Amino acid sequence: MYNDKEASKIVDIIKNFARKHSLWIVAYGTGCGAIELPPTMTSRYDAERFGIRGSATPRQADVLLITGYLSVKTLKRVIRTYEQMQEPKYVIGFGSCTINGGMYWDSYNTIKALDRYLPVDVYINGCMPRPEAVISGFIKLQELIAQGKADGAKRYQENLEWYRENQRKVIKNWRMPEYNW
Amino acid sequence: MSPVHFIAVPLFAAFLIPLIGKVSKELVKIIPGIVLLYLSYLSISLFPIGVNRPIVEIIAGFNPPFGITLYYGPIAAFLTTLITLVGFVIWLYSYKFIIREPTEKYYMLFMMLITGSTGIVLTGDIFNLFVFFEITSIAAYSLTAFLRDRDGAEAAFKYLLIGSFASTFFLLAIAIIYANIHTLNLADIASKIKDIPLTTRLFILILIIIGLGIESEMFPLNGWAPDAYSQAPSPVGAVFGGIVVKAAIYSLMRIIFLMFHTADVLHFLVVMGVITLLIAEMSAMKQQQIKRMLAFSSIGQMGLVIIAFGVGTEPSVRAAMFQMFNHALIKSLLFFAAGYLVFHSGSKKISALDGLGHDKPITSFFFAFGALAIIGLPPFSGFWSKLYILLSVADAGLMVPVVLILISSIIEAVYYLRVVSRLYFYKEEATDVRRTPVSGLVAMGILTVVILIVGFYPNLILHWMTPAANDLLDKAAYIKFGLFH
Amino acid sequence: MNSIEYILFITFIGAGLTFIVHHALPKLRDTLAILVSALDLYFVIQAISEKSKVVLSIADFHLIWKTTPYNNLFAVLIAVLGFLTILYAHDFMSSKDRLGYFYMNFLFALGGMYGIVYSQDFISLFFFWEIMTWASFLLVIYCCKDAQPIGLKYFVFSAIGAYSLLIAIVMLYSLSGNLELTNLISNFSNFSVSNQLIVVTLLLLGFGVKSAIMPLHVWAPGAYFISPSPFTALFSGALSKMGIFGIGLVLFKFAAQSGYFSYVQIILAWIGGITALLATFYAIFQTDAKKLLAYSSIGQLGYIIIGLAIGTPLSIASALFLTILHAAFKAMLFMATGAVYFRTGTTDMNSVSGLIRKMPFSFITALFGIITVSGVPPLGGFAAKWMLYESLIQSRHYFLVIVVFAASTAAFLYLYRFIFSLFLGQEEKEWEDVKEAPLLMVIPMLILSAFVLVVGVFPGLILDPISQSMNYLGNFNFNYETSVLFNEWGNQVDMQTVVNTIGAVFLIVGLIITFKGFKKTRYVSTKDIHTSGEIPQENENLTYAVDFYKPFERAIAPILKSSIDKIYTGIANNLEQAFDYLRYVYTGNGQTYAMYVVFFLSLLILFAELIFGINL
Amino acid sequence: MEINWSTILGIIFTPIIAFIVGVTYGGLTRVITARVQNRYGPPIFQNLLDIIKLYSKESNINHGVMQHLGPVFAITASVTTLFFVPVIKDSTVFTNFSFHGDLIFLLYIMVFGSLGMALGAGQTGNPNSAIGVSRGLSQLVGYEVPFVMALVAIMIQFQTTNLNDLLAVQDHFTKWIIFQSPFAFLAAILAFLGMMGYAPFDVVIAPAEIASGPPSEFGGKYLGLMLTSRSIFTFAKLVLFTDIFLGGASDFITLLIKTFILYMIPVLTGIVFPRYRTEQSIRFFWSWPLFFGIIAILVVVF
Repeated sequence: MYNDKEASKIVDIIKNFARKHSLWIVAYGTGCGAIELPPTMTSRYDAERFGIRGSATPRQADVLLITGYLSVKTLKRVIRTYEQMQEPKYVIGFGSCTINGGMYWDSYNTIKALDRYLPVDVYINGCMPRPEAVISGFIKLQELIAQGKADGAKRYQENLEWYRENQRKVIKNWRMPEYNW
Repeated sequence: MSPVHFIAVPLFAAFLIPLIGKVSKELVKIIPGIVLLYLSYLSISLFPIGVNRPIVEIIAGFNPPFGITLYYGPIAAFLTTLITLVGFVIWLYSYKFIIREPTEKYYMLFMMLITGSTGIVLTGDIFNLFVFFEITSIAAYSLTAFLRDRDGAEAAFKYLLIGSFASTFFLLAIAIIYANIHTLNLADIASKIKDIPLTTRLFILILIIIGLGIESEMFPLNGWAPDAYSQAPSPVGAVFGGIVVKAAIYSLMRIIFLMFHTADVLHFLVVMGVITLLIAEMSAMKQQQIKRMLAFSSIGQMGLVIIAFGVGTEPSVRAAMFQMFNHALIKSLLFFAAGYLVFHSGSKKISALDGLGHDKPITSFFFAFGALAIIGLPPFSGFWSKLYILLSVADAGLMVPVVLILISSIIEAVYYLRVVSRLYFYKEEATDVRRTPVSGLVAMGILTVVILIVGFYPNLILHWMTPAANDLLDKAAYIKFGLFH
Repeated sequence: MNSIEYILFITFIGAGLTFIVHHALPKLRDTLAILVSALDLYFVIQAISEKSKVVLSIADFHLIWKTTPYNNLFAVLIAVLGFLTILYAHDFMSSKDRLGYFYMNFLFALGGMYGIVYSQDFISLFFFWEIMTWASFLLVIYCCKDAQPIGLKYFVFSAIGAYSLLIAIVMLYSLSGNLELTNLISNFSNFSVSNQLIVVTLLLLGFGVKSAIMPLHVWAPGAYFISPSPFTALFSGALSKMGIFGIGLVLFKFAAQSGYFSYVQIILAWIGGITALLATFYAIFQTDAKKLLAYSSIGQLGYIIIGLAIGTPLSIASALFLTILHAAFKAMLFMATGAVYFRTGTTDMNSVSGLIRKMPFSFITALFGIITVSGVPPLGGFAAKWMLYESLIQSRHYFLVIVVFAASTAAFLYLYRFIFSLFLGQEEKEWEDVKEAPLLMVIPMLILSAFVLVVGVFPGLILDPISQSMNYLGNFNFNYETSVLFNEWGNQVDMQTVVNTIGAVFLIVGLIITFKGFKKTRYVSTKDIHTSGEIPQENENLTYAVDFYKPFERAIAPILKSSIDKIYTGIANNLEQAFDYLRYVYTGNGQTYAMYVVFFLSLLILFAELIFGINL
Repeated sequence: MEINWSTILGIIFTPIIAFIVGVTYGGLTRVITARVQNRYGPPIFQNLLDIIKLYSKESNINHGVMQHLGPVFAITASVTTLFFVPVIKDSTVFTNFSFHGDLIFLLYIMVFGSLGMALGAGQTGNPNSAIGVSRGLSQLVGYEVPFVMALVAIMIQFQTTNLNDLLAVQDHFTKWIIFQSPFAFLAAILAFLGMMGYAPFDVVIAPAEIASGPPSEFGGKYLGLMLTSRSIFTFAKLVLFTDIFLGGASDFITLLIKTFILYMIPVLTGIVFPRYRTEQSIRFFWSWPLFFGIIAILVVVF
C-alpha cells in the first residue's frame, strides 16, 4: 500500500492531469491581439483539442489571457478580473506589448512589463503571434501545470505587497476592494 | 286617566308656555319635558289595556257616529308610545341645542306638534283627523322657519305651498264623503262607503292619496321634504322623521285599509313605494349636504314602509310597523348626531366633516353607529325589520320588489359609509376637540341602547306588533268597536 | 352553557371589552385579545369532543348552532389562525393608533366566522355573515385615506354577495316555511327545478364573492393589499374560506339533489380553472408583494373551487386539504411580508432586496411558504396538488387539468419573484441596518412552517378529519395511509420514501460540499460579482427587479389586455353620473313641486279606472 | 419501506452509472459538435476532466448559504428523479423506488432542482443570473404545458400514472407508446428539446448575452457539482423518456442505444440552430407542441 505521502502525490498527479487538460480561458481582448483568438478557437486551429475553451465569467475560468498592450485604465479591470478568478489560476501574456511595451514602449498611459503587476506564467512573444504560437504557448503552460510549476497565484499571494505597490504606482485613483484571502 | 290626556295635556301646555315664558325661561324649557315624561308614562301604563281591548272615548257626550270619538286600539297605543318616547328624547336633545331665542315659541310649537300627531293617531273621526293634521302641519311650517334665515323661510314656504295642497284635497275629500253619506265617523264611513257611487269613490281615493301622500312623503309629492328637513333645526328634522311622517302614514294606511282595501290599491301602493324608495336613494347618493342626504334617506325608508304596507298581509304590516319604529329611533339618532357635527364644522356640507371623528369622537361614533344600523346590518335593530319586510314581501310572491329593495340598500350603504369614512379617515389629527352637551349625549345614548337591545331581542317589539297589525287589517273589529262599544 | 355558547359569548364580549379596555388601560388590551383567542381555541377543541348544540329563539326564528365534523374542521382552522395572527399582531401593531378599534373588529370578525361555521340555519348564517362583513370592512379601511375607496369597493361587492344570499334565503323561506338547514335539505328535492337552480346559483354567487371567484374578484387585491398584515393573514387564510365552506355545503347538500348537478359542477369547475389561471398571470406582473400574494390567493381559491366542483372523493379531499394548507402558507407568506414591512416600511418589490442575511427566520418562513404553494415535494403542497391532478385526470377532465397545471407552473414565476425581490439579490446599502422581526412575530411563522413540513411528510394526519367531514357531506370514501396517498387507479406516492430520499441525498451532498475545501471557501459580498472587471460603486443599483418577467409579458400580452376591474369602475362611474342627474328631479323650486302634485293628480284621475280597478 | 440488498445496490450503483453515462454523452456531444463544425474536437472524456478540474479548485467563493445550497438542491433533484425511474425494466436492482412515486411526482421533482438552482443564483446578486432565471422560468411555463398534455394523454389511455405499469403495457415493440400514440410523443419530444436547454432553446445560459446566466457566479466545486447533477439529470430524463415512449430497456445495451438515439435529437437540432428569443421560444411551445398535445388528447377521448 502507498503511504499517504505517495497517495497525495498520486492525487496531485490526477489533479494536475485534469487541470492540464481543461483550461478555460477568460480572454481579455485588449489591443489587436484579440483578433488572433477566433482562428485559434475555430476549425482551422481547433484549440479545443487540448481542452481549451472560453468561459463566460472569471469565476469559472482558469487562464487569464492578456492579448496585447494594457492601458492603465484597463489594468484596473484586469486586476479585478484576475482577483475574481478561482485558484489555481494562470496568466498568459500575449504579444510583445505585455513583455516590454512593444510598439508602445514610450507611451504615457500603457504599462510596459505586465510581470510587475500580475504574475505571468507564460509569455507568447511576437506582434502578433500566430495561432500556432498561441497553441504552443498553451502547451508550454500545460507542461508547467503537469510539473506543478505554474504557481503564479502562489507568487501573487506571497508578494502581494510588492504587486500592490507597483499597481498603486501606475493607478492614480486607487479605489479597489481589498483582496481578502 | 284616559287617552284624552294625550291630546289635552300637551295642548294645554302649549297654551301655557308663552305665559310662563314671561315669568322664567328655564321653566319653559322644563315643562315640555315633564309633560312628555307624563305622557310616556301614561302611554306605557295604558299600553296593555289598549292592546287587549280598544278603549273608545267619547268627547262631549254624543254617541258615535255623531260625536267625536277617540279610538285607542293596539296600533294607536303603539304609535302614541313611540311618539311620546321619541318626543321626550327630542326634548332632551333640544334642551341644550335650541339656545336661540325665542325658545318658548319653539317649545310651544313642539307641544302643538305633539298634540297634533297624537291626535291624528287617536282620533276616530275624519274631520277631527283633518283638524289635527292642520295643527301638526302649521306647527311644522313654523318650526321649519324657526331659524329665521333665508333658506329656512324658503323651505317653510315650499312646505306651506305643498302642505296647502294637501289640506285642500283632504278637506275636499271629506266634504264629498259627507255630502254622500252624511257621516264623519271613520268606522261609520267604513261601513257605509259602499253606498257611494264608484267614480265618486275613486275621486275620493285619489284626493285622499294625494292629501295624505304629501305628508307621508310619497313620490312625487315629497318635494317639500328635503328642504324642510335640511333647513329646519336638527331636532325638528328628527321630529319630522320620527313623528310627523309616522302619523301621516298611519292615517293614510288606516283610511285605505278601512275604505279602499282592494288588491289594486295595494299594488298601487307597492309600486309607489318602490318608486319612492329608488328615486330617493338614488338622489341621496350624490347630495352635498349631510342633512339633505338624511332627508332623502328617510324618504327612502318611508318608501320601504309603504311597500310593506302595500303588500297588505299580516306579517308584512307587522314588518312595516317594526320598520317605522326602527326608523323613528335610528333617524332621530342620525339627525341628532348630524346636528352637532354640522354645528361644529360650521357648514352643512359633507366635505366639511373631514376628520371630525377625532374632534368629536362620541358624536361621530353615534353617527357611525346609526349609519350601520340604518343600512340594516346585524346586530342592530334595522336588520330585523328589513329582514322581515323582505321575507313578507317574498312570501307574497313579489320577488322584483325584493331585488329592488336590496339594490337600493346597497346604494344606501355606499353613501352612508362614505360619510363615515370621511368622519374618521380623511384627516388623521384632531384639530380642536369640543364637547357635545351632556343632554344631547344622553339623548343619543338612550337611542343607541334601545337600538342595540331591540337588535338583540326583537321580540320586545315584535310581540306587540301582531295585535297592531291585526288592528289595522281587521276592518270589522274597528267598525264594531268604533260604533257601539 | 356548552362550548359553542362559550365561544360566541367570549368572542363578542371580549371584542366589546377590548374596545373599552383600550380606552381605560391600554396595557391589558393585547393580553386580553390574545386571551380571548386562546380561550376560543380551547373551547373549539372542547366542542369537537362534546358534540354540543345550541338552539336560540330570536324573533320567531330558531337559530341553531351545532358541531358537525365539517364545522369542526373550519372552526379549528379559524381558531388556530386567529390565535396566531393575534399573537403576531401584538408587536406588528404596537406602533399604530386606533388599536381598540383594530382589536375589536378583529375579534368581531373572528366571532362572525365562528357563528357562520357552527350555524345550522340560514338566519344565523346570514346574521354572522353580515357581522363578519362589516367587521372586515372596518378593518380594510383601518389604515388611511387611500383605503376608503378600496374598502367601499369591498363592501359593495360583499353586499352584492350577501344580498344574493339573502334573496336565496328569502326564496327558501317562501318555498318551505322555515330556514333550518336539515329541514331545507330534506325539502330541497321537492322544489321545482327552476327554483332549485335559482337558489343554488344565488347561494353560489353569494359565497363565491367572499372566495373571490373570477368575475367577482376585483375587491380582493386592493382589500388584501391595504389591510394591516395580521388581518390580511386572517383575511386570506380564514375569512375567504367562509366562501369555500358555504360552497361545499351548497354543492353537496343542495345542488347534489338537483338533476342539473353535473352542469353546475362543470361550470363551477371551469370558473375555478379560469380564476386560477388568470389570477396567476396577473400575480406575475405585480410589483408589490402584498398585491402579488393577493392575486396568488385568488388563484389558490380557484384550485379549491375546482376540487369541490369536481366532486370525486379525492378531489374534495384535495380541496379541503388545500383549504387548510392555504390558510397556513398564505398566513406564513403574509406574515413574512408583514415582517419585511415592519422593518423596512415598504412591500414594494422593486425597492426592497437582499434581506436574507438580515431576517433569516422570515426568509425561512417565506421559503417554506413558496415551496408549499408551488406544490414541490417534500412540503405539504405536493400532496394537495397531487390529489387534485389525479382526481382531475381520473374524472376525465382533460383540458381542465392542463389549465390547472399551466396555472401552477406559472405560479413558480411569481413565487420566485416574491422571494427573490424581498430576500435574495443585491444587499443594498439602504437596508443595511434592518433587523429580524421581534420574537412574537417570528414564533407564529415558525409554528406554521413546522406545520406545513409535518403535513408534507404525513398528509394522513390532516386527511383523517377531512375524511370525517367528507362523510358528513355525503358518503365519500377514499383510500390513504398516514404517509401514502393512493389515486383511484391504485397508483400510490409514498411521501415517506420521497422525504427520506430527498433528505438523505441532500444531507450527504450538502455535507460533502460544505466540508470539501472548507478553509479556502469564503463569503464575498454581493457587490463582488462579475461585472467585466468594472468596480461597482456603493450606490450603484445592480438589482434586476423592474419588469422582471418582460419576456413572459410579451409572450402572453393578449391575455393581459382585458381588465374586468375597468369595466366595473366604468359602470360605477356611469351610475353615479346618472344619479347625479336624477337628483335634479328635486329642483328645489316650489312651483315645480306644486306642478308635480298637479300632474300626479291629473295622472291618477285620468287613469283611475286603470290603476285602481272597478271593484273598489 | 423495506430495506433489502437489491435496493441498497441500486441506490449505490444507479447514480454512478448515470454519472458516467451522462458525462460520456456530454463528451460525445462536444465531439459531434466539433465534427459538424469540421473540427477534431476534444477527447470524449473531456467533461470528466473538466469536472475533476473544477472539484480540484483550491479556493471557492459564495455569496451566502442559498448559493452554497443551490447546487445541492439541483443534484438532490436529479438523483431523486433517477431513483424514482425504473432504469432497467423488471430488474430487482435498478427499479429503485419507482413503485413509490408516479409521473406527477416526477413532473414536480424535476422542477425542484431548477427552483433550488434559481434560489442559489438569486442570492449571488448578479443581474445576469436573475435575468437567466427569469428567462428559464418563463420557458418552463412554455414547455411544461405540451409535456403535461402528452403525459395526460398517455395516463388516460393506459389508465395508470405509474411508470412500471406503462412498461408492463409495452411488452412488445409494436406496443411501444411511440407507435400507440405518436402525437403524444411528438408533443413530448418537442418539449424535451426545451427541457434539455440546447439551442434553439438555450435562452437560460446564453453565454454571449448574459454571461452563462444563473451559473455565472458559480465556480470551482459549486460549478463542478452543477455539471455533475446536469450529467445525472440528463441520463435520468433520457431514461424517463425511454421508459415512457420506447418501452424501457431490459439490459444496458438496449438502454444505451435507445437513450443515445433519443439524446441525439436535441443535440443535432442544437448544433444547427441559432437561438430563439425567450418570448419566441414560449410562443413556439404554445404553437406546434400544444397542437400535437391537443390532438393526442382528442385521439384518446374519441
